[in-house]
Amino acid sequence: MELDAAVAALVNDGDTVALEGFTHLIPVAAGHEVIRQGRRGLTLVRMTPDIVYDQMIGAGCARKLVFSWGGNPGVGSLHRFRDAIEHGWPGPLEIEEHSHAGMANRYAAGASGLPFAVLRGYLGTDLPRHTPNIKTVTCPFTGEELAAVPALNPDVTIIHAQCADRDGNVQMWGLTGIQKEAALAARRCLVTVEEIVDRLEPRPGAVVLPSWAVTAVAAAPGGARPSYADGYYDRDNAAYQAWDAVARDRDAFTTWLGDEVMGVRA
Amino acid sequence: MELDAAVAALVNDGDTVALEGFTHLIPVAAGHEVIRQGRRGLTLVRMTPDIVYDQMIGAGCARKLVFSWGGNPGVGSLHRFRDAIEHGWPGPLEIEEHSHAGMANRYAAGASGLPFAVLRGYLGTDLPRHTPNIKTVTCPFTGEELAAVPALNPDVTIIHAQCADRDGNVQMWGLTGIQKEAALAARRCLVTVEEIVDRLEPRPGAVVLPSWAVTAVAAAPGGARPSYADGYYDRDNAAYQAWDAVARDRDAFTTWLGDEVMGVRA
Amino acid sequence: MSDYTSDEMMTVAAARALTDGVVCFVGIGLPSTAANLARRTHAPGVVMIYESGALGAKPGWLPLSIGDGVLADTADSVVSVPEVFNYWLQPGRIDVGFLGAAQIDRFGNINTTVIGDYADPKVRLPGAGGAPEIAASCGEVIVIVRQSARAFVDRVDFVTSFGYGRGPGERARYGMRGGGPRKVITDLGVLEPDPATAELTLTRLHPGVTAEQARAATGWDLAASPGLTTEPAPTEAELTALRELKEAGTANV
Amino acid sequence: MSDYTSDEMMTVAAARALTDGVVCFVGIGLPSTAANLARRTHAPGVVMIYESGALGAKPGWLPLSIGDGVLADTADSVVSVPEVFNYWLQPGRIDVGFLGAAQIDRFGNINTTVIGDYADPKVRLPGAGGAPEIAASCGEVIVIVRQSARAFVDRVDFVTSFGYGRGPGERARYGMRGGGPRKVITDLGVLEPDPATAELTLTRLHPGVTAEQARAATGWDLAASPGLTTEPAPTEAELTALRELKEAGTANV
Repeated sequence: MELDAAVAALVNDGDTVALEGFTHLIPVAAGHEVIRQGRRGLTLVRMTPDIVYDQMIGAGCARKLVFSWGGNPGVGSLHRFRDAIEHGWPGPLEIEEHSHAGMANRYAAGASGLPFAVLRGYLGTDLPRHTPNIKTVTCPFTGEELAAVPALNPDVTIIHAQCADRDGNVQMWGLTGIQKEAALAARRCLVTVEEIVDRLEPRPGAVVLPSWAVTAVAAAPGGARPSYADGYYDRDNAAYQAWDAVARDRDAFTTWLGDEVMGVRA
Repeated sequence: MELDAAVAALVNDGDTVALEGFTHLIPVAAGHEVIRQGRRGLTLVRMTPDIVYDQMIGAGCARKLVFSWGGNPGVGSLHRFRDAIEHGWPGPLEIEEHSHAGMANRYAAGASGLPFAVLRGYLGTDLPRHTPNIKTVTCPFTGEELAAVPALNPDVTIIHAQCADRDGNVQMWGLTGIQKEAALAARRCLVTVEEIVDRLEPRPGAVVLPSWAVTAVAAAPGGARPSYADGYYDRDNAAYQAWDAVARDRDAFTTWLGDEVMGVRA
Repeated sequence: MSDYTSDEMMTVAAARALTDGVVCFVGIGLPSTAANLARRTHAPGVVMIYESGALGAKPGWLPLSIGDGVLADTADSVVSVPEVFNYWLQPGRIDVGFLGAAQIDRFGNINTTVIGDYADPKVRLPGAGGAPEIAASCGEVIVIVRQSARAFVDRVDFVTSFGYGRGPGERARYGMRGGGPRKVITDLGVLEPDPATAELTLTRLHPGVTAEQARAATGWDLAASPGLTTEPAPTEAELTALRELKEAGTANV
Repeated sequence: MSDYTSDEMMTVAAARALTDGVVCFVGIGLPSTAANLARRTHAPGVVMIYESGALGAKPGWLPLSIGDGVLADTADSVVSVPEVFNYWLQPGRIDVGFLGAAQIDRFGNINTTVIGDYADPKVRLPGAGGAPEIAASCGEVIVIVRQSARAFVDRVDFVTSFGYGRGPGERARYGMRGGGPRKVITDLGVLEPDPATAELTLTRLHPGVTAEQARAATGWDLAASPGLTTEPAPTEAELTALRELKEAGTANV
């Protein structure tokens, strides 16, 4: 399937959308296609929103962000994200904030068809005072009280993988983070890949998603840049550093958006 | 470490002991060493007790069995297990019975340092009426009632793996079942291996347990026979079939025990 | 048309019950034989899930156990046992659960735990394994079991896997995601739940079998469906595929 | 003895705080630099765990991010993110949690969420990441942060990661498994919790730094421990290893 057609078919205004990727295999090309198609009112979900979420927020796609760590790794702040929260530009951004452990367990519960997850989490922190869906549950055996968080089941999860075969079986390797859980927790799942191959070769550390667990696969070579795809290309650390200057200034960002996203085809 | 020394150091009378392995990589040699050392009053835990547990029960090591499926796969009953339950020979055997899903989640909770696990399980079955530690918990978000089972934290877990390096890092591949969870849930963990190697080679589907998560490693070539070790030897299906006749008869079993276990060294 | 055994007829009928492309959670023994036969005949696209962690296994012969190496070697993906149950079975991703039984009752409840009293059993059976959650979570359940008055009882001694309880509506009350037993395939014919009462009724007979034989091999007053038909005999192709599968299995035992 | 910067002194002091063979959950930035330095100097057996899923990573250079490929390529094992937190961090398997901070208060509570009001923040920081559970579950916590009156406050604006709350006994009341902050290492010296009050007190000064300078860079009335000592200056070996590590990092950025 073509990326633009896949995004048009799977992502609707107002959807809860998760683009996952833990530094590695971030579905940047798909995120840019969502911006190009002018989606609005999205609830964006991600453990580690980085520059592609900064871009989607700056472009006005998002109504709400559900996350646990929002920054430009190794560089600093996400200035579009901060501008939205601190000054409501281009519009107000509602946030729902968790810890990584809480988010990871929310995806795992979603993938497991459970309504909630239990963890030793958030102890003594101010997060439960600001995030209403951090609650507690009591162990029916020990009486111990533990943290409970609701399952995450995005309308759409988008991930990027190294390859898929012609039947749509997906293979990724290296740091695969939370992608399997995010994909299995979603109602619809789009996977962009570096390439479509005749046959998936067994590899150390490979995670395979069978075709029947994936809604659509779209070839998007280089689709994770400036993040990296193990076996295909390295992380463009300079691009992450360069993003800081662009994102600090609304006009610079708006120009960048026109030139680098709206002005190009998928 | 030598197998006999490791078992002597780690397994005590009255311990809760899990020898795990889901058809593949069953720690049979270690089980025989436990019999040889005359351990008594053990609570044996395993999802799929098969002939090595039949042997340990027949030899009088066990006071209680915690399990979800007890049979000779593809052959039929475990006659020593049945004789203990049906006629109390060589002694009475208390049982605690779950489903695979319940047992798997009990180990996962144990490995996660949680006191219990939540699942959609046991619905409409008679198991909760006979297994007191199947309870329910209510989702604090949806109000839905789900099954709850307590964490399993064996005093000792024993598993068999293909290899370990000289630092004690363990590598297994193929069907690795519940072994990682069983190992991480235990207070002490013994891993028997086919061989000690200079370096663990990355392999498709390999699971690695770092040395600091394992108490002891003992070389036991062929230690999973008559089950199999992917890459080393195949399953001896004939031996599973032959076991049926031995296990049906107390005298035949007693003779077998003397010849095949008590009469040999680790 | 060559001769065939009633077991072969049962296995062929069970294989036919699988439509191509379905994802099937397969128990060892008769269910595994039938699912593998389906893949070799009319339904090459059947995806077989084994509880040992093999997703999409394509064994070249019949595995003797749920965890034979050939399952991992031929699988699309091998996962841990907790993952099979939590990420794959529990959310309702599996279309068909394929189960055997020691006892089954008029409402499709299955017993694989004990014959007689739990505390003082006449016969101690292996127990639940993955069946309780397979029966609850799969889109539908197909049961394959030899028919006899001892196995087909009014009420099972122990409910290991829930069918329809004591009648319609009970699954919904438990909030079960799966639809429950759709077909019970035996060496005599096929039983299906009555849409109104959820009671298992005779809907098909294998060639040469009479309704009386089926009723005699059933521990309750077995009703025959008005639309009672005859299951076609195994085709040459089906028999050949089944026998090749078994020979390959034996060769590898 | 060659010149060195206060940041270099801070990193060296932090590296020295790691004893050989400990298992360390490493945050990116200063903690990662210090842990990698320790592995290259006195503690080659330090096991580094990164929240991206790399267990026992041995990077040849400083990763810019928590998920750089070099972490997976050199790890003993790569696991999923839920597994890192559930199977490895939560049960208390990790000896040391190594954290940074934007704000830290007199009881070692850490803020990486907001400066000012949560609903209307002066500065919006990245947030919690893995820190709340690292702070709760690791055997002990080491914090590395540059000292200033803005960062070292009487009370943090937001408790992202719990230290000692408002004093002794609070961790126990929460049933936390970990012991909490054992050392706060800055560019001026080292602070440690007073055994009686759990308040951070000055226990070491870096060479050439006075207690007055440290007090001036602290937003509460910083007490100096009676046993106040001076941290030895970086050795040639430590400085060389640190600078090589950074050059290798830059070369790979």
